[in-house]
Amino acid sequence: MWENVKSFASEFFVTGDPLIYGADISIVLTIIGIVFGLTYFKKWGWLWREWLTTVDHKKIGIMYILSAFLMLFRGGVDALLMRAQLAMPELNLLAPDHYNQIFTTHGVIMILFMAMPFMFGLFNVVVPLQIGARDVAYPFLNALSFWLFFFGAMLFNLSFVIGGSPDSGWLAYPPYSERMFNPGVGQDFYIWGIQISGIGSLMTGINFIVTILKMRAPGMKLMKMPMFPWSVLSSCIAIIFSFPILTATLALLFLDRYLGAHFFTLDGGGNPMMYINLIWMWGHPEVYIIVLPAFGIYSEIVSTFAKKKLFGYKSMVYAMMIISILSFLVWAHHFFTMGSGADVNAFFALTTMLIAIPTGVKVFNWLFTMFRGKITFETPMLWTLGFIVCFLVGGMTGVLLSVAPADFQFHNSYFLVAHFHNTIIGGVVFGYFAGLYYWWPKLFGFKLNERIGKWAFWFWNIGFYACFMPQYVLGLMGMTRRLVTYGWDKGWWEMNLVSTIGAGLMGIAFLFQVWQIVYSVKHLQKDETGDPWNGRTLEWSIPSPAPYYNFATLPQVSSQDEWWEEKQRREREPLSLAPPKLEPIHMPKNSGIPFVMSMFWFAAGFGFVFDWLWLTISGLVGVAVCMLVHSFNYDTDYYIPVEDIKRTEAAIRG
Amino acid sequence: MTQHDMTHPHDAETQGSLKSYTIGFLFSIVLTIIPITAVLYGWAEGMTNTIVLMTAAVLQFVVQLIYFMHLREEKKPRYNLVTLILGLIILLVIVIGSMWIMLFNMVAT
Amino acid sequence: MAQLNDSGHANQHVSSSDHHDHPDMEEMRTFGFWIYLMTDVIIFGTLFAAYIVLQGNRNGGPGPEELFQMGGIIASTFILLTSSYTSGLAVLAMHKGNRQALMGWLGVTALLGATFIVLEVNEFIHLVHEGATISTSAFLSAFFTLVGTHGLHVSIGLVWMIALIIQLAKHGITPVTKRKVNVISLFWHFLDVVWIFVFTIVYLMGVR
Amino acid sequence: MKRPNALRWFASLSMLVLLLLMTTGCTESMIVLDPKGPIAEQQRDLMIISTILTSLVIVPVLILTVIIVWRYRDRTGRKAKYAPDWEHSTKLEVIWWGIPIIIITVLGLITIKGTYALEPSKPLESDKKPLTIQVTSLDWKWLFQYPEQGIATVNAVNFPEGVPIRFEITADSPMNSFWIPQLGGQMYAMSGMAMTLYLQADERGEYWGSGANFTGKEFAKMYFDVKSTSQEEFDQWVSEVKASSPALTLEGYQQLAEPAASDVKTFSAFPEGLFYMTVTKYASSHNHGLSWEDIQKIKIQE
Repeated sequence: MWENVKSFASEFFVTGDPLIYGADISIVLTIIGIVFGLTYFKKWGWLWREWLTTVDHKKIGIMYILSAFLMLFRGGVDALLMRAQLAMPELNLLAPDHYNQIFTTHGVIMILFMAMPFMFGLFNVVVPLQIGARDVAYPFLNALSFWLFFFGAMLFNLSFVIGGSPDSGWLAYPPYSERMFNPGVGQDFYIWGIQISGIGSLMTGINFIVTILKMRAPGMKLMKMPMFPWSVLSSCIAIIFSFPILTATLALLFLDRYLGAHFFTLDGGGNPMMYINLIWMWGHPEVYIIVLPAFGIYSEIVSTFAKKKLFGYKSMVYAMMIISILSFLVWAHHFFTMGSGADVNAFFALTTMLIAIPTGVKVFNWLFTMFRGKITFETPMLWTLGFIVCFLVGGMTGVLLSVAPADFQFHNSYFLVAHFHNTIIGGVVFGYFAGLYYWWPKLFGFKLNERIGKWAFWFWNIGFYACFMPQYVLGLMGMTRRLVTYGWDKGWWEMNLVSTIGAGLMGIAFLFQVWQIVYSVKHLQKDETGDPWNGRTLEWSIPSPAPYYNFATLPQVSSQDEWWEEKQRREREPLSLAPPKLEPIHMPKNSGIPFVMSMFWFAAGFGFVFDWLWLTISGLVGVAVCMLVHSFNYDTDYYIPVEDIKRTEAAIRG
Repeated sequence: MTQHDMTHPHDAETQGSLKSYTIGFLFSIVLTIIPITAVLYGWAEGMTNTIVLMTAAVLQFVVQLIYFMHLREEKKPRYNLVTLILGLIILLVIVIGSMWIMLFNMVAT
Repeated sequence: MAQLNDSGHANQHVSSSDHHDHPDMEEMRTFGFWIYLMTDVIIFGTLFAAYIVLQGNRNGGPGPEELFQMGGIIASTFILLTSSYTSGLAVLAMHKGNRQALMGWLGVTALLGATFIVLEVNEFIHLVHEGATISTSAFLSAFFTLVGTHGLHVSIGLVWMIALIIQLAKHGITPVTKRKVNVISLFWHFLDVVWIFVFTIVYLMGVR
Repeated sequence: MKRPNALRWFASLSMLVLLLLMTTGCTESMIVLDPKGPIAEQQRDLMIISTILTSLVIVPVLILTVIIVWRYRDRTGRKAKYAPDWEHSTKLEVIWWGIPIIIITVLGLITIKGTYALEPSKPLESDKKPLTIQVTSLDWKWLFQYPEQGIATVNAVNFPEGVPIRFEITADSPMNSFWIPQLGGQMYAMSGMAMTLYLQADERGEYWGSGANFTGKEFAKMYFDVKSTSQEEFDQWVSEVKASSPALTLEGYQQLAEPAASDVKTFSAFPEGLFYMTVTKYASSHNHGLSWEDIQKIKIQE
């Protein structure tokens, strides 16, 4: 009996590596700490009522961003471990197996469990406030999306301590990811972690499309909408059409592994190339999904800190929509070397280059928004400027990569690695940081310390260039990606060392950011105005942090920069109006179903991973029961009486 | 939770009458029988066959859209139609793109 | 498949106790469901693409000509077509405010749907007896997945329809149940359209 | 207002460093830019042309960014104009839709031409008869077979200079990518199919190649030596291998295919049709390599 338990445990838990034991201990300690803290301060009820069951878009947004930061930490540690291993030739810090797992989890976590939730967090916090709505179109679904993401991410991360991590790269190319070469459970964790959170992403996409199209404040025509909701709309369009491809493709891979189907296997007539074809049909739109909202954020910030209207509004809108659709027509540039023939390669090289046109237009428009402006350099603006420079370089190398015959030389080399980090860090991460710094006061009611923020900014930037510019060179030296180590004879070590130092600087930059938050909480600078940046759009017209119903009375919109215009109107003729008449506000009720249902999904996913049929079936039955319970519940919303609104408003406005 | 984009309140339901549903039903029956007989009696070969079958299927899709899903009666702005068109474009990109890349273009020997 | 559970469900979720001041809330939910249907179109599109690309890879196993028994398939096609019509009739009855007829037609639709599923399960059992399973060849993997995913959608639609009939019995025709009926009839028409393409591309072109 | 200043310095500095790296110290080890064959040379030229073309936009824009940020920063007593409502200019917008369109058109035309010219399976123009080398990616080593010479090697490939080499590439392992940076771009090595890649070395020399697509544990050891020699030296090498090396048997191949890294090896012979067997091992269940039309033809014949 005891022997059985022991052998099960040694298979079930990941063993043998001191790094992992260390992580195990810290995870257990953290969990004990959290449980103890919650019990000691009697906060369980608070946690359940205020957070786990909430359908408030702002709280959901905060939870998304918090998870994104945790995942940024884990993905960042992965990155630092990889860079440490590559700092010098022939190092043995990480064994090949471990290294392979780390680059896989780094990629998956950074794209799917860091960038995506960070982006959804900003969607949630900002979009309803900017379009003058009291919540998203489907608040219940929104909570469900978050918890599905959260439990999907947890399932994926669980592979670190239980069963073993996936090791076949962030897109898990078969046949290497098939059972034939990869019999462990890591790959199944990958499939189900992504699958469960992917369902959440898809629902968020639907939710925000409907929110933006149907819930704008009275008078806000589409063409009077701020740029960020436009970018969210274009991103969500790409989400709803690309994520189903991911779901289907991963399902096929799963059928291969679980039921012995032959979609992508070597034997039985399977065709691994089909997977590569399908996964990139999702994979390419995916990178535009995460970068488009960043473009929206830059647009907001540039015009706020140049104190000037956004230049070329219509061009910007068209450019984003074109990018969103065009992103579906370029996928084959990820496998020019698969031998699809000159026709295919020429076509996809051309469509790829076409994307450079609308992207270039956007950069020009940002520049000319600053032109004849009055620019100040608070942290959000610094990140935006950092982005413009960085993204120009990344965009340029992107065009170089799109030249199909030249790509035969760039493909899978460090040139490519440098390029996509250049666009994803320089474009996406910088953008989300800019957005977070910009909207932080609105979220929490206080500003972040600018001085430490600037330190963080410079460390990020210098670290970034030091890390990735050498990688372009390494690519031209013939270094391919996913190498666990390399020899002295190749002459790669100087560049690798510089790159590692750069990665270290970015790690320090992250610490600065954590310190910045801690410091700002300690030395609280409350934002009394609700409009700390002299903003232009509706979210700045309400107090910080926003009350749970957002707007006591819904704004009437007549212009694209409604709040800016309103402030000028008030300057011309000081406000003498009586306070607007309040009406009861219709709000959704909290619900525990999203949390519970996502737990059941988690259980079902775990059952699939370990092939425990009883757990899978109970999980799926639980999911079905949750859905039926919810369907039969007709009591899902309530009205806030006018008295409550008055009291809340008086309390906030002081 | 209030919505404002709609200028005037109206019911979510689409209309349709017994007549339109029945016409739609008859159309779809006919459009199913044609390809079945075409295949069972071997009217056409190769490409012609494919064209006949696909035309019947697409026509039937249109019939369902118009007579059953009442797509024509949607009020402006016609977001349903726009999302449908976008969806169909992406669908065609996926299917035709896969066929083009996977079936017609192999450098291999 | 998983999307169906959630999004499909999602659109029948929240409901207001009173609606006089939010006349377009239910329409908004119907629109969300329409977008969900578009995402489902893409899922099926991916499965169709996989089927078309892999259908030639038989691994020395049987092909469509040997496997498909067109009699049953044609019967189930007409059954599904009819159920699409009856679900339309249910919506008509709803507009007339006739709850009994509405529930009756929904019941007929569900019954036809159940017959379709029984026929499909029968076909699958027959195929497995012939030795044609999901792991026989890429062609059969793609076949079972495509047809099975459609069948799964129909089955979930059935459960949903029964739940809806119970809710109609409980609450009568309200804006909420009205929207739910509209949404499920959309879903049902959609499944009919998908089946037409399955029937054409998999079966008719297969045996040809 | 020191920050924008610093930003500007920082930006120009990093560009300068990059430029220096590109032009000076590292060129020798930047082997992709130091081609030794016609394919790699044309690919290098394409890289340079596209870099110049894109720089035509990027460099002025970077300069413009610095100027605008500097000139329109907020400070007391500034002379630059402030126009908070200036938000549209058709003329300007036409210009910046236009410039990228023109550049992309030019680059697009060059790319299309290059794509057809550098199609990997297109034979190279040469008066010499191409030498066929069959390449198999194994876990985690490369097997080279010389069907005309009847010899085989592991992790080393030799061929005469100035002769077009016709690589036929397959895999008996997860998908890999065959790459000799100084001779030309990559081609995926995939099971069940044989890809064709023409390369040629114009000079004698020793280069190296690698696998560029991740295949598992010992992936980092999948390098191979590439040696281009004179025809005589090559012939001599072939006869040496024939005389002194063991033969590769079928069992030997199966042992070789076991997952492990390997040293350089040479074989005086290999089993008849080994490469074809490797390719068709899985292809019997596929239609890889057959076009859609071919399949239709076969169907009709049946």
